[in-house]
Amino acid sequence: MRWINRRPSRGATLVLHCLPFALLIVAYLIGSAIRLEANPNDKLLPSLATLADTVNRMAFQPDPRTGDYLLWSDTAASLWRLFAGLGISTALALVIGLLIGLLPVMRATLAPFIAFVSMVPPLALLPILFIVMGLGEASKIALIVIGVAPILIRDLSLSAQALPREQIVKAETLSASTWLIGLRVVLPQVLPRLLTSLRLQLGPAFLFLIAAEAISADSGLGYRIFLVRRYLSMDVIFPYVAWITLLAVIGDRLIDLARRRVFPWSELEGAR
Amino acid sequence: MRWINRRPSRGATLVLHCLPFALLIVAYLIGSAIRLEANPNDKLLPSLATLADTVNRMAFQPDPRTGDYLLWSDTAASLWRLFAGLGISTALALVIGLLIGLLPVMRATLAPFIAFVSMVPPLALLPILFIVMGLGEASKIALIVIGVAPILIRDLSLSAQALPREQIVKAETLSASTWLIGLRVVLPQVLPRLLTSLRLQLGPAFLFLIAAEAISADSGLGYRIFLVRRYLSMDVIFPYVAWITLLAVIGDRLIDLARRRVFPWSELEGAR
Amino acid sequence: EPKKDFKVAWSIYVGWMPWGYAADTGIVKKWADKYGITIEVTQFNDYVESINQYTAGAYDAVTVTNMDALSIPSAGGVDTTAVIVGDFSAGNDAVILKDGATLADIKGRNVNLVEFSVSHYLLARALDSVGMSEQDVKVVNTADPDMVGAFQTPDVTAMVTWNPMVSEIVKLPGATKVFDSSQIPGEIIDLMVANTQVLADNPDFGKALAGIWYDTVTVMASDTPEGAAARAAMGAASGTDQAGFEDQLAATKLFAKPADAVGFVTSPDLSKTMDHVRGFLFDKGLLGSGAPSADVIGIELPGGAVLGDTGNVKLRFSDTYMKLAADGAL
Amino acid sequence: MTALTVERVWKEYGDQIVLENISLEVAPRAFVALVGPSGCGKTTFLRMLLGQEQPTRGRILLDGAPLPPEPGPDRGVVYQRYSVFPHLTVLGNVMFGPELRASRRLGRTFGATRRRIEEQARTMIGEVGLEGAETKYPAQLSGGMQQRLALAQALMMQPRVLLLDEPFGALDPGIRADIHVLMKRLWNEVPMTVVMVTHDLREAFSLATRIIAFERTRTRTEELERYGATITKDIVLWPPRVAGQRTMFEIDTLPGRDDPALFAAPSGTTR
Amino acid sequence: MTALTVERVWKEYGDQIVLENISLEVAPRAFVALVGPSGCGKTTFLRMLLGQEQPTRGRILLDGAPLPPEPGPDRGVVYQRYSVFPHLTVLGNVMFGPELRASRRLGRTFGATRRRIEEQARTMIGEVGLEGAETKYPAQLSGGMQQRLALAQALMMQPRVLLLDEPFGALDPGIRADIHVLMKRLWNEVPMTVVMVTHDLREAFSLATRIIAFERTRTRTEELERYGATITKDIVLWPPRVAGQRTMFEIDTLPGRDDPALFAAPSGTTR
Ligand SMILES: Nc1ncnc2c1ncn2[C@@H]1O[C@H](COP(=O)(O)OP(=O)(O)OP(=O)(O)O)[C@@H](O)[C@H]1O
Ligand SMILES: Nc1ncnc2c1ncn2[C@@H]1O[C@H](COP(=O)(O)OP(=O)(O)OP(=O)(O)O)[C@@H](O)[C@H]1O
Ligand SMILES: [Mg+2]
Ligand SMILES: [Mg+2]
Repeated sequence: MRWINRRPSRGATLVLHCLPFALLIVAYLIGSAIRLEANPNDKLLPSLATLADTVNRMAFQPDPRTGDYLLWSDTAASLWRLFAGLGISTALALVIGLLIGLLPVMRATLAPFIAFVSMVPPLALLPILFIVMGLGEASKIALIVIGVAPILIRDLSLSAQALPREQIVKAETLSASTWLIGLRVVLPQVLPRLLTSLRLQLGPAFLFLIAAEAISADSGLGYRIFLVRRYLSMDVIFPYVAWITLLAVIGDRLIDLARRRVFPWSELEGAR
Repeated sequence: MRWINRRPSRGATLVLHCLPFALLIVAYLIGSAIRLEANPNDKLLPSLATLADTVNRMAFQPDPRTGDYLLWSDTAASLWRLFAGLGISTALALVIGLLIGLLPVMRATLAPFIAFVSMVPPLALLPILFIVMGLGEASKIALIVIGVAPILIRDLSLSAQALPREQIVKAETLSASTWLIGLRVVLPQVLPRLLTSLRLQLGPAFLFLIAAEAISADSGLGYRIFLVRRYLSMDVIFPYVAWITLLAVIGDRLIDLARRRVFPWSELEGAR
Repeated sequence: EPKKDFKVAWSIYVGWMPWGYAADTGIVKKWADKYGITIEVTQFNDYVESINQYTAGAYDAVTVTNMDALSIPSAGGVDTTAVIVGDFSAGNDAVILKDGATLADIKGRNVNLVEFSVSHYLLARALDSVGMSEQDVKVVNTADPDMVGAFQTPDVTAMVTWNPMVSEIVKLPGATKVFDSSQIPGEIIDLMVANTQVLADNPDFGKALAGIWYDTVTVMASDTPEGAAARAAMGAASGTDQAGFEDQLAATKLFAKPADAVGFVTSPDLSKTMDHVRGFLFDKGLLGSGAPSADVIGIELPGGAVLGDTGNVKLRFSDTYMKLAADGAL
Repeated sequence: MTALTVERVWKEYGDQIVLENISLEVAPRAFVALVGPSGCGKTTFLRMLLGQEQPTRGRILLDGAPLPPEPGPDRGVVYQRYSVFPHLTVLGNVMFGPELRASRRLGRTFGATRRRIEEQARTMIGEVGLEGAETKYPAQLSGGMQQRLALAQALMMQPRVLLLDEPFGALDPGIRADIHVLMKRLWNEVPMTVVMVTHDLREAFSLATRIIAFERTRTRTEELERYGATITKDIVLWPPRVAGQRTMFEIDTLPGRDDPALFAAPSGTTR
Repeated sequence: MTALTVERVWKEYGDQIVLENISLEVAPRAFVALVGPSGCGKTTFLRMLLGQEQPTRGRILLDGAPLPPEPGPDRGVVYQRYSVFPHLTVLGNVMFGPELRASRRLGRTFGATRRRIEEQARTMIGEVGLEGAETKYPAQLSGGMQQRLALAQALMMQPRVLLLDEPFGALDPGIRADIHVLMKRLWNEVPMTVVMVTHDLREAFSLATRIIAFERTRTRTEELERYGATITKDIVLWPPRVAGQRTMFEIDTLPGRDDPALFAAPSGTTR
């Protein structure tokens, strides 16, 4: 039988799913054991015991200096920024993306500019951003917005434009004004697509968040990672990276779940 | 007439295209004038004259230390890394993405792992990367690969899976083996899509390049930006950022042109 | 075990620019050839990354401050020897206030600095000098390349950083330098350190490093056209020009003569300085999360005296190679 | 009085002349079938009637007044596909037009207005035979049901002119026969003029009161761009069908409706 | 000898029984039309003949040997859509099968082999009436031309069995008539057995030698899952058509081919 037609059984699929993760863990353990043998104080690949110890300290012991549980206070700070950044980006994308997608005049005005802006490397403009927005939360949120919003706007305006012209004409024959077409025909149909774009932007959003927190912060996941990087505390960095990845995966799943719940018809559409 | 039906004329479109760019420039000039009046030594928003001066120095005067024309040597160094990184990512995406898209066994093994890896924030793993890959070009290229390849792989495997099952069956009735299906049916049809994904990853690739060059390099666009950032030399940073943006836009156009030239049928497909 | 190929990392800072210049102008090659070895010199833009790479074993030697040498490689179990004491900061690190004339005005403010760096140490010493402690301010971690931009934002009112940022910031309207490292002379020391084991197995490597260094600083410190050219080149490499570079140099006590450096490390002040430093690091939990006291890591001083645990000596100040240079025995 | 007047209309896209000097008078409550080979400009003509495109020369009058330059609620349309909104249920689709008309701010109605519209919509859904599917989304309906839905949606606005662009082209023959019966009934009951584009001559003959054929008269390659299509046939069906009246001669519900003699049209006009 | 034998085949998807106890013998060079309401399992049956799906119970034999468990070059297929490769030109599509067969490493041939295949392909392209379109891509062809291309592509492999799944469902009536003539000619000339799924009874009657209807006999909602479709009709056409022979009674090129009496099948099978 051709390989293309060979489907692993249920059990085999599960085993195959886990295989690369298992290999990764084994490789880590071996690497760690080798390095720790050479230097018992080695910090690059800490042992499982050290990792467990650190996780316990960060997540379940109050920090002696501030009394906070560091992992949770960092997570709270970062997630707040992330939500704010993504929320603002989404709102911007909805307004600007719909305007571009809907109105030829706005399209002529904004589309080339947005295409240009989406190519600007945001990290290089950080100094300006800090001076304009200050060093507080605003500039961190702004970095996420600058990094994420142009992509979302472009995606949204493209998917608004991709709606069959016939639907718009049809709505006009049903007495819709431009406003009503935007509100009742285009908006509801691009929302599911917006959620999908948002999922794809979760990774970049975390990236910008970490970059912003590395510049100036007093809490946050990125702050902690860059702070402890000063003394190569990989026993903190590894759990934090794993935690960020887990958060991103959970966010991804939640957004997809929300899309399927709130827009059941978008699933049907895909199933056809 | 509804706004949705109003189309600006040719000339008006051109004017509208330029409008936001013009506004941006004017805003800059005003801001610059105000700041320079308050403090003639202000470095944040240098005057046009200073900018022109710097561009001239960076691009057309040999650096006294090395005899290089800095802008060009930086560009050459960065583009080389970018090409290498994107090239390796593309090659990986082709091999792994096709395997995942084509073979159920590989899909079971790699798809969840790639989904997980694509959520890991690459910047947080920089120290490991530098230690494993050394500080030469390898680690900078590797950062681009780590940031870009998972997305490309996922995109490619999804578009391979999106090919109608009927085509695969049809190829089997035409005596194709798994290998020939991959080579002659799936590969040529996902290549145009790969080029499109690649375009979308140009921005992120530049981002990772800059981040890598910020850590250790002795030339490159990102290196220069981070070097002069300590002095807030915006007269260098602004032209460099504009130049990077321009390079990204040109790259974007070139890839799209290549797609249309090499895969003329992919255009027809879209036009239907 | 003895080996022939060595890797040295340095990062962009006024006191370490000679390393880049030496690599560019062939001084490194000259000395390496002399001892029949090869030395690869790598420039880092990111100081912390260079130390991390050294700590992880990717490099044999690295440029680092006395404090970071103790908190990063030594606390990470890498036995480290200071081969060359290049300079100490005499004004390169500073506390700068906006709208404040004296250090006492810092009370209650947010202070932007790189946490756990020498800036943090400088702040602790500064506060100490006016009877305050870190409880009286709030520290906000801020990346060093962005200090100049950050200072211009309204919510930043106090900052601790180093050159070249300090010289840029003091030019800004409203900025006042209220404390700098010249007030704690000799406490912030810029070193070239190497892995003790590597050094023990390959003394030639240490000799080559010393040879390179003093060859280069001799040119650089000389008041000749070659000296000026060297300073201009170093200025350009660090992103400024000759004048800017000489400004920074003025705030640096460079040991251009090996004998001065030997004198500095063998003076009893070093022990006092390191005691301050380890106290600070222990306070911040940077000597290891389970460290019972500041004594966990032993610091060996020239002559063999040890500060702290003699069974766990991980940082050694050595005058061996500088002495050889002073004696012209390289 | 004439419902639709087309006066010497030309349509060009850039250099290409698509329609050439079309003049036409359509009586109120007529059912015009528009046939012609692919690419001859049938859809373009319909688009001009809809107001989606403007004639290059000439003008179109509706009940004597010039046609507004954009689509509006007086002219309904049903396309071959994309005719209903995928994000609205069947009920939502049918209520959509009246709701938009009633609420210019939100496009949604509440309370009594909503109940009234919903009642009308349910009646209309019954008319087209979709009762029971009110809460389904279009993707859950078969092609035939979707086109019924599109008809119901368009009819809710009580358009003066209903424009159909190959509305049943994508349907299976069995379903198509059902929907023809429905279409005929609706045309009899609702006061409107219908213009329908079709590729299927049989359909044209079984539904329309008048059949108009567009065709290019010059088909040499070098002439294709320079000359557009014109009306080559204009057949008024005999015995005449009149909306609202059942004639004795009404043939299409009889078993013999597919008598081949009736649709032995000259070859070439069916594609 | 029997070309296709289906022995007590059941097909279930999870709990749902789709096909129930199908047994069938198809003679070599027969042209079987498979009709039945939507969702009754016609495509599923075809997929099993193709080897794309396996029967849950029972077995299928081809010339007495069990069917290989995956599609292969002895069975060709033409779908309603997706039947040709969009990235290959017409010539490329037709040459594709022989090229794959000739070159197992690259899937491309050169020199003499290539010339031989190209020549065969051009002949086949001529057969199906696509000469002149050799360098076009499928997206540049009309639906009818694409289906001709799909036929040509499948026939190049000289399959023993040709499976067609509503191959002409998406075509305009005029084009469909043309392609029926072509299909009939090819079936006469190429030694193969044809199984065609169709919704269109007229098509079934005008092409096939034998018509098989699938239907669910129990249609109460609670029974739908538990009982699958079976063969409810098996009509051998009279006068018999035999491949390669023209009978006196050959009716379908005569004008009377659409005589309604012939296809007044019981309602319900065309849905
Ligand atoms: N927006 C446009 N720009 C340029 N040419 C167009 C445009 N719309 C249609 N055409 C051209 O006008 C001609 C008529 O097209 P139209 O769609 O009206 O034909 P049709 O009779 O509806 O064909 P079909 O039966 O295939 O639907 C075609 O040659 C087409 O290429
Ligand atoms: N892969 C599958 N998994 C589960 N159920 C399936 C699958 N494929 C088909 N079915 C079910 O099997 C039944 C028969 O489907 P099939 O496509 O064979 O019908 P059909 O007769 O070809 O219908 P149509 O005329 O609409 O093409 C349907 O109820 C369908 O939902
Ligand atoms: Mg049309
Ligand atoms: Mg089917």
